[in-house]
Amino acid sequence: MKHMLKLLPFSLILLLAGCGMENLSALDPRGPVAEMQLSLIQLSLYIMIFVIVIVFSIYAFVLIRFRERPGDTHIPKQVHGNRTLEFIWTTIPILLLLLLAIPNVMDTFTLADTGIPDEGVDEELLDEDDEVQDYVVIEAHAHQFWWEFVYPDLGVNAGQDMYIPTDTRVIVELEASDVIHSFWVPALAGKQDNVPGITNDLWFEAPEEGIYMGKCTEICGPSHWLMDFKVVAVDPDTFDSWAETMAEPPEDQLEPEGEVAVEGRDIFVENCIACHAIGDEGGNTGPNFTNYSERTVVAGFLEYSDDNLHDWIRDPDSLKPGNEMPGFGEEAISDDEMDALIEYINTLSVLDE
Amino acid sequence: MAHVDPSAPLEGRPSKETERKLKRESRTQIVSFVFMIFITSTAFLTIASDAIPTGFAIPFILLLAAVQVVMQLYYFMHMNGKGTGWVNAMIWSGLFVAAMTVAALMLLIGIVKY
Amino acid sequence: MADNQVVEPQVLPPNPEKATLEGRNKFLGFWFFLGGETVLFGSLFGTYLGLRTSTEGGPGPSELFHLDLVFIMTMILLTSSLTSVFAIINMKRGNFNKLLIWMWATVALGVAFLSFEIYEFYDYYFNYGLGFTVSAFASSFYTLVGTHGAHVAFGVGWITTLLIRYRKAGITLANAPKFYTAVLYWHFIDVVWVFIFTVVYLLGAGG
Amino acid sequence: MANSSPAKKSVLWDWLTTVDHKKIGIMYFLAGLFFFAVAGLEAILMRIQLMFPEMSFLGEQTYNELLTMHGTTMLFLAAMPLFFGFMNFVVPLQIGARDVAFPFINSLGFWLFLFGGIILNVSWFTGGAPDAAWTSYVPLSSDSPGHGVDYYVMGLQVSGAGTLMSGINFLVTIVNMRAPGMSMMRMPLFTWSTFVTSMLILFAFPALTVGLLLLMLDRIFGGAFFDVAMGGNVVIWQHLFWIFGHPEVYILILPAFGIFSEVISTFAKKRLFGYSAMVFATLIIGFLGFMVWAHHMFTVGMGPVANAIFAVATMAIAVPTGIKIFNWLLTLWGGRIRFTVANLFALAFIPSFVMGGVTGVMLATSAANYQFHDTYFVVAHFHYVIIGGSVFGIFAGTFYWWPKMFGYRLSEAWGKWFFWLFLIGFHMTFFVQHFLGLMGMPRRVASYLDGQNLNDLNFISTMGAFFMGTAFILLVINVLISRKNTENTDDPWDGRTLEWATTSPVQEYNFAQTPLVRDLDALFYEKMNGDGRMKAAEPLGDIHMPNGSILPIFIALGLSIASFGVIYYSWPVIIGGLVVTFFTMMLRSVIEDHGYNIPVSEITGEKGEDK
Repeated sequence: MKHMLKLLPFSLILLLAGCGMENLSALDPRGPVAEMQLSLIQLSLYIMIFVIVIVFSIYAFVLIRFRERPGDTHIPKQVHGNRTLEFIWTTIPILLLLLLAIPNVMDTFTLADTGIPDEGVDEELLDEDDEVQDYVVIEAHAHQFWWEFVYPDLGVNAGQDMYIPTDTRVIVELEASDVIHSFWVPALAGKQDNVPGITNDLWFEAPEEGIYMGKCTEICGPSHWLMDFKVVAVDPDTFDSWAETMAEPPEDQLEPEGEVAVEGRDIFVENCIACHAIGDEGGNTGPNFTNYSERTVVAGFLEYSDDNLHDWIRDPDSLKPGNEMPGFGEEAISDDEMDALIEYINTLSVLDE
Repeated sequence: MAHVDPSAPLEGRPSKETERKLKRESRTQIVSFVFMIFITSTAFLTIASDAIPTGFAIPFILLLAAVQVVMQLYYFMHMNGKGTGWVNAMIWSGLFVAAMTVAALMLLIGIVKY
Repeated sequence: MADNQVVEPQVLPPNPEKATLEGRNKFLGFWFFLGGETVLFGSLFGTYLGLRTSTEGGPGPSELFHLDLVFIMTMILLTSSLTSVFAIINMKRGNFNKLLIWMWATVALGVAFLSFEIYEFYDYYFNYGLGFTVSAFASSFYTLVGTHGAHVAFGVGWITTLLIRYRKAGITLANAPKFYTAVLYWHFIDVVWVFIFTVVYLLGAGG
Repeated sequence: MANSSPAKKSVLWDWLTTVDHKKIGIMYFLAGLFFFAVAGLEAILMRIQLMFPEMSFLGEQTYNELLTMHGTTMLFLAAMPLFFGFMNFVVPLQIGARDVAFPFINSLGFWLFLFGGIILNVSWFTGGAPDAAWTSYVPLSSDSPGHGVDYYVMGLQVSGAGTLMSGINFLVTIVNMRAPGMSMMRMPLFTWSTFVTSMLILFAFPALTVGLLLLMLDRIFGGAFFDVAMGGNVVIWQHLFWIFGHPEVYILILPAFGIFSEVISTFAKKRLFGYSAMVFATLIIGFLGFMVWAHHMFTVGMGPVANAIFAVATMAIAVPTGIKIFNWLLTLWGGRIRFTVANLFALAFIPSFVMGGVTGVMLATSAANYQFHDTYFVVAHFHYVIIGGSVFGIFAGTFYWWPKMFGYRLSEAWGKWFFWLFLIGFHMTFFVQHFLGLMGMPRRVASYLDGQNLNDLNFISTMGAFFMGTAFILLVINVLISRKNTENTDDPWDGRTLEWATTSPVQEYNFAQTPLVRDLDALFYEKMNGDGRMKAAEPLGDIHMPNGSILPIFIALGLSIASFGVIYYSWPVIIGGLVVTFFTMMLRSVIEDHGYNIPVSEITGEKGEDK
């Protein structure tokens, strides 16, 4: 019996060589943690391919050699078993599994150790000069269906886009405000769950600048599939200035220039700021807006454009069912006011470009 | 198997041997009962009198509870009788799964990471 | 029992509850069921132990539990275990009347236990404000102890039904397994209570 | 055929009141097949939605309901009942028994399962099915609006009670009712796997019962178990669910292992290689099944020690599973292999299941699991084991035992079309999903955005699903058109075990005389060393059989009414339903029913006709 399955392990290797979208795929790691995990995946895959090859060869041989031929009516010998064989195929798998279990246990502990236990900083994070290596702690609060990133040491609250410095250990503390979510940036690190009532953590590093895609992987309601976020890795200097401006937004954000923008600001203050803070002004029921215009997407998934912003504000529930934001019809914000509001929102940025 | 009407009352007396066995059994059972009362009271007093330190009291009363349960199972419920191999297997498996469950729900609910 | 047949001394089967295949099936099946019940109560115990400190400002174990009351309840249940054992011994002796008497005694003790438990819940609810919805501790406490209480209530109902149904039947091959399994169930309830007494009440009050 | 019940009743009444394990088995099987079709349809609807990115074929809410109901229905209402059908029908025959240990409870178990399944599916028509996935993680499920999750809770509670009863029934049947000479170590592997499966049911289902109870108390009675604001803890649900849920996976796969052992040994015409190792491996898998549940929770934050321990324990399961695979291969080795449809499924199972098994080991590596968890990789893995294992097992069993159960043989030609189409569709659907997962597609997403390189593989996957759907239609056609193949149904495959020593369809009392078992593969032993017929272990005599009863339906009905009372929070309905149930139970206890006897004359009369 010719079985297409026999080809599978080979196609597996070919496909593993590289596929998926850049900065999204776990098969194309962009940081040490994801690399560690991919190498563990590869190790397990090689061991498993070894097993598959053996099983499939015996299988193919047996099916070809011992199939019933026309006219054959002999009764095969009724074998009871074979101690030696049974011993072999009990011990060899145990050895193979040990080969996988040992590095796995080591990696599990490495990944669980963020480097900052309760008191002070772990030795490993100290370089030769006994100076504390850089690290940044970020709290990731998951909400239905968006992400809030709080930088407790820097006084920054950011929505949806998680800015991190390159070559710095990022320690993420995971919390959830409603249901269980899960924080996953495949190209940088495997996931951990955001569980209400408990705090989990994970760490990763991004050596290269870039925008890495992140996703929620625990079903959290109708718009689970739209709960994407981004990890934006920038060089440490840019990060510092970003954080500074985020903590204390420039004056012109709340006092913008230009008539239309001022009108937009007024509408924003009237309708939006109760949920969407700018700097530390306003509420945190929705994502922080301090750097809104630097987003590449609206609501986590729509291309950033005035039209999409308009549609979103008018009727968020049709675009992302089950989310908390109320719609603003024409009776609340007229079309003209909406243009002003959007123009104002478009001015909200913190990085000078 | 002879067809006996299962709803007919059984008549007669137990054999001499059964009689002896039953007498022995009821003696053991009274002794175990007294013993269980004693154990329960000990556990009660261990906690009620504040004299004994908690660090000792907790494992001690848990041990007493375990002893008492084993006595119930073996002397009252006859789990040591003939032909109870499968019964033992199932009850101990059940206790094993229950113990795993209790341990998991006490230790692994995310509050403290192990 | 008919008096006119005493003339011929017959020998009773040593274990009338296991004299038929049906009886043996019942015996084994019921034991297996108790194995499953062990896991059921294990899960409830685990839930309680996981949540027992989560009183969220509501009343907690140390203010609630009156050990003296619970001690009396424990004694009642232990004694009922003994009476049910006597009932079975009399069943094997062929003494149907004593079987009935000891079983009724078991039922009476069960009812007494339930009354105490109802009083206890009443007390917690009205005098201490421990409603089911007050905290995770309250929910898990009522669920664990209440599930046990429901088992006692079911046991009382079951044995009472048996006693009324067979009040004149004598010991038969058909009803011996029924009495026997009911008593097994009763012992199991007692076993569970021993753990509740220790883990919930003693540890709660002293731990 | 003369029906020997004391008074003739209509066919419908006969089936509603039956306590005959064979009829109950057939009802389990047909109900399971119906739910299998329903859940399959749900799967196809979901695959259509995922065929292209950002499709709006189904709304997000509907999609979530479909994915919840697909999983729940497949596991609880399709796969398990289909296996229960085989177990009920075959196990008493394989051990040479006249009936199961508790015919009444057996019937009650079936009706509870069926009513539970109906409760669950009624939710479609009352404002929305459950939408929190088959795992129903709190607080998503405890906060889910509407009554969907309430239906989930009560439906599973009712059908779970039925499953537990059936489990105990199988255990006692196997321990107490074996024919003379049938020692535990002469039991066919399917009986063994039924035994171990039943043990798993016995110890796993109570955890689910408690979990569902807590969820019910939280949702309907204001409990605070999972309410973080009140001090509750949401991880408790996950533990209770998986303490049940992981053994549940083995409940689904072990019976399939049993079926493959029977089928492979029959069609290779060889005794099962390493029988005692196979039994031992089954027991070990059952045991380990209870120690590894937390590998579903690696990312939930238990800590590295717990993760490492559960990872290693999980890997250990690969060893007994490997032993089984090699034993099957060595059973085939040196045999004379016939490629019947039943055997094709068994043979296709080996590579498919090995694929699912190795991804299982990959998932068990906890550090790598952080990448795999809750992605399509997991979806691919468990479909490989559940379809490549359980469903192939069900289909192998269907073709193998169909003549015994229904008195006619399914067409081999149509069966082969069905097999190949299903096999290709299955690999097409699920193989690519491994990659989708690692390429960044989380599971349980109602759609995916364009431009993430996920489009092609999703399209392939959907095409595969269509293949499988078409294949299933071929099976239904096969069932309908093959009904004239009624010749050679007593022992069409040259069987080895006791069920093939009976007539097809099987007499009400199974065996006129209880057979005497002289070796493993009792019938084959007689074919080789005797006259090809079982020796009798008892003289011909009257046969005692239990009476049918309508009471099980009323017990189940009462509980269903009470369930609706809970769902809509109406105390009168709850109490009314419970009164019906408890009153019927009391009736059962009070009315002594000692069954009836079939006289020898009737048995010999029929025997003379048949042989």
